Order: sequence, then C-alpha cells, then structure tokens
Amino acid sequence: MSEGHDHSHLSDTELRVRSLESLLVEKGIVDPAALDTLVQTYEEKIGPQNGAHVVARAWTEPDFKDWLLRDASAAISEMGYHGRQGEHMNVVENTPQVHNLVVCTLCSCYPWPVLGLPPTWYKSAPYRSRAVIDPRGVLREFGTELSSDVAVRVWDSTAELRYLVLPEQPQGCEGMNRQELAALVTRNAMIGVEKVSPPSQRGVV
Amino acid sequence: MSEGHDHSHLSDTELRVRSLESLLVEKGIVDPAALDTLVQTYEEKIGPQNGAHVVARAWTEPDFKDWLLRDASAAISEMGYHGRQGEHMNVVENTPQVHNLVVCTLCSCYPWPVLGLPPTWYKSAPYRSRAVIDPRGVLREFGTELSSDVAVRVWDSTAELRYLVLPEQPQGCEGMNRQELAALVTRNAMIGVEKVSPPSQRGVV
Amino acid sequence: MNGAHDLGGMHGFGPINPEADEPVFHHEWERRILALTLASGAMGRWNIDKSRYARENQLPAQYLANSYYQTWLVGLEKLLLEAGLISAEELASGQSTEALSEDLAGKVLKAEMVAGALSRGDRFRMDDDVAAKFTVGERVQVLNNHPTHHTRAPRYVRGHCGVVAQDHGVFVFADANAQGKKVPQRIYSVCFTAQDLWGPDAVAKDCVYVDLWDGHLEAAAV
Amino acid sequence: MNGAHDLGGMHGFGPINPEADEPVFHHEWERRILALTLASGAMGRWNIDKSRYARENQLPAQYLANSYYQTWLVGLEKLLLEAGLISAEELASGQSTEALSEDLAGKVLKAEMVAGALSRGDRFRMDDDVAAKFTVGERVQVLNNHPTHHTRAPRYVRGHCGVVAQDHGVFVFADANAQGKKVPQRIYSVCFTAQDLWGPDAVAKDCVYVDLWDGHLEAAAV
Repeated sequence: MSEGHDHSHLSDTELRVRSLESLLVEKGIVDPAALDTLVQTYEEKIGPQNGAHVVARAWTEPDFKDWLLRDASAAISEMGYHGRQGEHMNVVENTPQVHNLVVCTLCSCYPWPVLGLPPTWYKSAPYRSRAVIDPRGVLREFGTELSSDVAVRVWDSTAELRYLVLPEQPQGCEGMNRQELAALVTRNAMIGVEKVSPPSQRGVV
Repeated sequence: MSEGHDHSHLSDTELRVRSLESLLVEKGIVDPAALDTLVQTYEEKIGPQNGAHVVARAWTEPDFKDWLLRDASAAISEMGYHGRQGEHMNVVENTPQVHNLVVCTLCSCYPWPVLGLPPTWYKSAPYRSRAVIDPRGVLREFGTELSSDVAVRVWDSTAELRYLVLPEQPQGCEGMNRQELAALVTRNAMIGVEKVSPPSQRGVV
Repeated sequence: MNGAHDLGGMHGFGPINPEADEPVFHHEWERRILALTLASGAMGRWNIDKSRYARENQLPAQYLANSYYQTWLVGLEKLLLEAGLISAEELASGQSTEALSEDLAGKVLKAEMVAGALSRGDRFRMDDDVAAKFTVGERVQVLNNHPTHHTRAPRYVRGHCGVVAQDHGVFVFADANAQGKKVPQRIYSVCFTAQDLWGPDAVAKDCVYVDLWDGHLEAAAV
Repeated sequence: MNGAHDLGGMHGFGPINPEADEPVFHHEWERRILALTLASGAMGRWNIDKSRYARENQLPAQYLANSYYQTWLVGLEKLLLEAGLISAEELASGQSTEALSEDLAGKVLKAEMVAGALSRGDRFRMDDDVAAKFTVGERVQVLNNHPTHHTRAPRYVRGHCGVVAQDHGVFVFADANAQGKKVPQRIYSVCFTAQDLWGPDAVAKDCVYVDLWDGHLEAAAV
C-alpha cells in the first residue's frame, strides 16, 4: 500500500485517520494537546537509551545486576523507567553458553519504557513467524553467528511480562564509565538479535 | 480485485493471462485448438451429471454398489468416467448413522471425472479452513441439520485419492428409473454438504 | 482464535529486512493513530485483551496485508463502535451527531495527565490468592483447545509438553479478560525444547519459553 | 512448508457463501489459464506436486488475496520459468526470443489428443513392492516435522495419533515428488477423532480421515 506524502494525494488510510481524529476531537473523546504530548513522548523521550542505561549499570554494579535478574520490575523502576507496556519486567542474561532472543508471535509486545516503540521489523510477519522456529537463521540475518555450543533461548511474550536481554559486555571496555558503556548498547542487542560490539569495532560494523 | 468485463478496461490479471497465452502459442508450447478443446470439455462434457449417474446406478443395482464401495476406481471407470484428477477413486457411503463430507484443506483436490471442476466455494479459504474443525457448522450453512446421533466423517483429500460421497436415497423414489433418480442427485450432495432431497420437495427447496 | 495473527512457526514470509536508522514513525498518520489509540483508552471502555482481539479478528488476507498501524486503525474503529463511543454514521461522516456523556467527558486524558498516565501504566497483576497448580520443574502439557475467541496460547505449543521454569504469580487471565471477565490465574514461564516443538531437525539445546496461564495447562501424563 | 495454503482449522475467514447456479468459469481469463496449465503440463517438465508447491509457495498475504485461478497463473508462470521453457524476458514482454527445441515441440498437446490425455490421466500408483509399515487398525502418530519444502501432511494432524483405517497401496511420495524424486511409499487413510484434533469441545463421534504416506507416520507410543 503506497502512502502519499503529498497532501493532495492522501491515501485511504490517511483519510480514515484524519477523519477519525477530527471526529474524536469534536466529540471530546480525545484532547488534541494530549495527542501531541503522547507522540512527543515516544518520539523524543522514551527510547532504547533507557534500556542501555539499565544494561550499563548492570555491567558496572554487581548488586544492581543481581537485583535486576531477580526482580527486574523493581530494579528498572528504581532507575525511573516504568509504566505502560513495561509494568512487569523480566531480564534474561546472555552468557558464553546462552543467547536470548525476544519475540511476540501473537502481536507485538515490547518493553516500551526501556526500548521505546518497536521497530517495524519486530512487528513484521517474517520476524514473528521465524523467531521461534528458526532463531539461528534470524540471528544470521542480523549478522549474529553463534557457535554450536551456545544454546538459544527464545522468549515469546504471550503474557503481560516484558523481556529485556542483558547482553554480554564485550571485550575492550576496561576503564569505560557507565555513560560510555551505555553508548555501546544497541536496541537490537537488547532484543537479542545482535551482540554488543567491542568499542574498537564501532563505526566499522 | 475487480475484473473488467469491458475489453477496454482489462485487469492486470487478464493482461497477464493474455500475454502468457500469446507467448506460449508463439513459442509453440501450446496449441490454440487444444486450449479450446480443454475448455469445452470441462464446460460442456465433464460435470456432476457423471457422478449423479454413478450414484443412481448404485441406488438401483446392489452388486454395482458393492463394487463401487470395494473398488471405486474400477466401478466408476467401467461407466466411462476416469482419467485426470480421478485416477484413484474412493466412494464413502452415507447411512442413517454416518454423514460424510469431502474437503481438500491444502489445495483444492476434487474428483474431476465425476464432478467436473470444483465450485468456487469448495476452493475458498472459508470452506477449506472450517470443514475439518467445524463440519457441523459448515453443514448448517448449507441447510443440512444432522441429528446428534449421526457421526460426521470428514475426508481431507491430501493424497492422490479422490472422494465421492454416495448419498442416501431419499424417501418417495418408488418406481423411479435410473435417469429420474440421477436427476435428483446434486453436486453438493456428492461433496457431502447436502443431502438428496425427496422428489416431492424438488422445486420447493 | 486460530487467526492469521498466530504467526509462530509459519513459513513463506521471506527475509526480515531491518531498516537502517529507522525513524520512530514513517508517516504522520502513524503518529496520530498511536496517540488516538492511547488517548481513547482513557475512557476505560476496553482493556488490552479486547484491543488485541479487535486487531487480530480481521479477515486473514487483510490482517497480513495491513501494516502494523493500519491494524491499529482497524482495531480502534472497532473498539470505539463496540463501546458505543461513536456510531457507524459518525465514523462514516467524521462528524459528531451526539455529545459525549458528562461521565465520560470527565475521563478524557488531558495533556498534563499524559506523563503520569504513561509512567503509571496498567496493572495486570491481581491480589487474589490463587494456589499454584504447578511447581517449578514440573512437566506440563498445553491443552489442545481451539477457541474461536481470543487466546494467548499460540497454536505452535498446543498439545506440547514443557517444563515450568518460573511461577510469575497471579495475573488477570487474558483469554477471559478479552470477554470482559476478570479471572485471576497464575502465569508460568514454560520451557519447550525446540525439538519437541519442531521435530528432530531443530537444535537439541535450543528452547522456547512461553508465558502461559493456569487455564492453558494441565499436568503432563508422562 | 507451513504456508498460508495449510488452512485446516484456521478461524476468521467468514461464511462460505456458495453461489447459486454458479457457472463453470466466471471470466474468460479463467478458461484460458485452466487450459494453458493443462496444456503446458504435456511438456512433461513438472509433476502435480511441483505444481502444488509453485502455487502454495507465495507470500501468505498474496496467496490469501488471490482467487483460485490467479494462483494458477502465479504457479504456471513460475513453473515455466523454473523449467526454462520461457525466460524472464519473454514473460515480461510476451514475445518469444528463442524457439522451442524439436524434442519439446514433439510433446505438444494437440486438440485431437485432448480427450485421450484427459481420460488416461496420470498414474500416481507405483508398481514397487513396498512392505506395509502399518496395518489396518494400528494406532499411528504423525511425525511432528516442519519442513520448508512441500509436504502433504497438514499442520493440524502433526503430532496427533490416529488409527489406520485403510491401506491404499503404493504411490509416489508427494513430499519427495515435489523435489523431483520418485520415492514409492504406501498411503494409509488415517482416522483421527475430532476430539483428539480439536479438544473436548468437539463432537465425540466425529472423525477426520487424512491420507498420509509412510514418511509421515510412526507407530504410536501408546
């Protein structure tokens, strides 16, 4: 379905959304200012940088990491990230033996407070269908090759628990502070489709 | 997808088929006269009247019925109905205790020599999806109510065996000849979505 | 329902093709439908499972042809109609013919309430004391049910056996919640081996964890 | 493949809506694509299972949006290209750039051969002596495999147990035939109870019979 960017050629979908918005505003069901605030919140404030801070703290504070793995909701909430679509959090840890991957096969559940809104591919039929039956093929498509002695654990978010992958800290991070470490952590690594690249490889990958 | 009947507004599909036909004719892969003969065969010669004759004969000749249920391919072939998409036939008999229903969930397998080409609904997703999980709901949609002491047997044509339902002969057929009986037998009854109506109800139903 | 949304294990959708440097939204209308959906939810006339059912209960060809936010649009229109917040005539014309009741007008999400509402979120955990039917380490089997209503037990695990990896405590049961009934049940994280789900060609050490409710499970026979 | 064609047990497609007094064809192009498909088959470059795979191996949204004969068109174009009978350029232009080999020209189905070819049909039964792995009355289980290639074991019976109702003898194994390999195997009609397939809400006395090959089955554990 093509979407016209030119307002003189609005797609059916654009017209339906405009018409619905004007109806809901006219009826007073929604407040236009609230709509703008909602959009701004997810476009500017809530995104994967939140999750990256959680990961960097876990990498640098063993007690926090223990808490995070034991009671993710409380530990993450303490950092100020909580609420809608992240009310009940679970953190799963990658190790040299275990690689975790998160999917929602039935819709597109995703931990909004720590990762923001999901990317299109996460919500797409190819990812949702393949992640559970062919996780290693999916990982290869993201350039992630696992050795055969690593076990893959796929987490299908079928309930109101939301999953965040705690990636392995890469080599070569000695002496980096939490802020610098957080800058290494990608959204894709926290979904589990990639690993965190060592700082030396940044810009190359 | 709308199909233009007016040649000045050919649909994409029509254009693709025309282009393919002209290519295959030009290359000599197909013979135009053979195409016309194929269409004519399935439009005029091979249809459910064939199956109806098989059913009417089974109703009137007990030995033929035995043969039909034991070796359907041979018995049907003997009546001159055989070949493409009916090479290996099975006939399943409706009784007061058992009602049979035929479907092909994976594509649209259908016994062409005895029933002709399948109707659109038989090839449709609603029928193919529901016949195996909700056969009684499907039957109700065709106006066929079964009492709870009747068992439903659904036959999913997953291999190269093709199924024909031998419907129950209705009441009130005393004194009718094979030709008259055949006229009672509908395509839908031989798929198993309907029963054969008594002659007194014809034109009413 | 065994709908087109139940995608786990399907083949044929092709490569994932992630977009580099993807923006949060691709079109202005996507911003609007996200915001309209979140804001309309403040009316309190539906819950998350009703929303999911409204989105998944489409003709399969349509569901698969829609983009994600197109399905949100379909879902929101349905929810508003079913809740009686708008009429079919209003939806068709885009013009209001009836004012909102005072009661509902008091629930409207205002801009200054957004931050609080989002950071509060919803609460799916329930305080009811529901005894655990299964214990961690126990082998369970997913019931082979095929309800036509909303369910959060995907088809690819039905009838399969797994091991309870974690007991998450008591939550509202999604399958009933979609029908407006608040039923407290425990959620368990159940671990299935990839070979049990997909056959001997799967990698022996790989697993899939699925969160399932009491209502989806029974003790495994073996 | 676990494709959109594997429809058994899906929900959400709506009513069947049979058409009263339906004609054999609704459009002239439907007549043409039927005839083109049957006639092109005479080249002997594919078999029925390759045809089925060519049709079912589409993007699911496309498969479900297509009408039946649109899917035949998609399938025929693919088969002709894969067999090298036409080139992509020829398909795009509709113009021949290379003549047919003499060998193939000798196989063309002529009008006077149609009646004979149709009434002869194909032969899927094989003369090989393959010992029966299962006997009538035996309880069997459908292997829980999920191949990405063509298979005639629908998803809704995989992993389920049934009883062998009939041994149909030796046929070409469809799953291998789609890959160009002629493997003789027995076909059994396997009877599954509706309750085993769909759960306790199904009617106890109802059954579904599915024709399955040796390669789809193993002896049931219990």
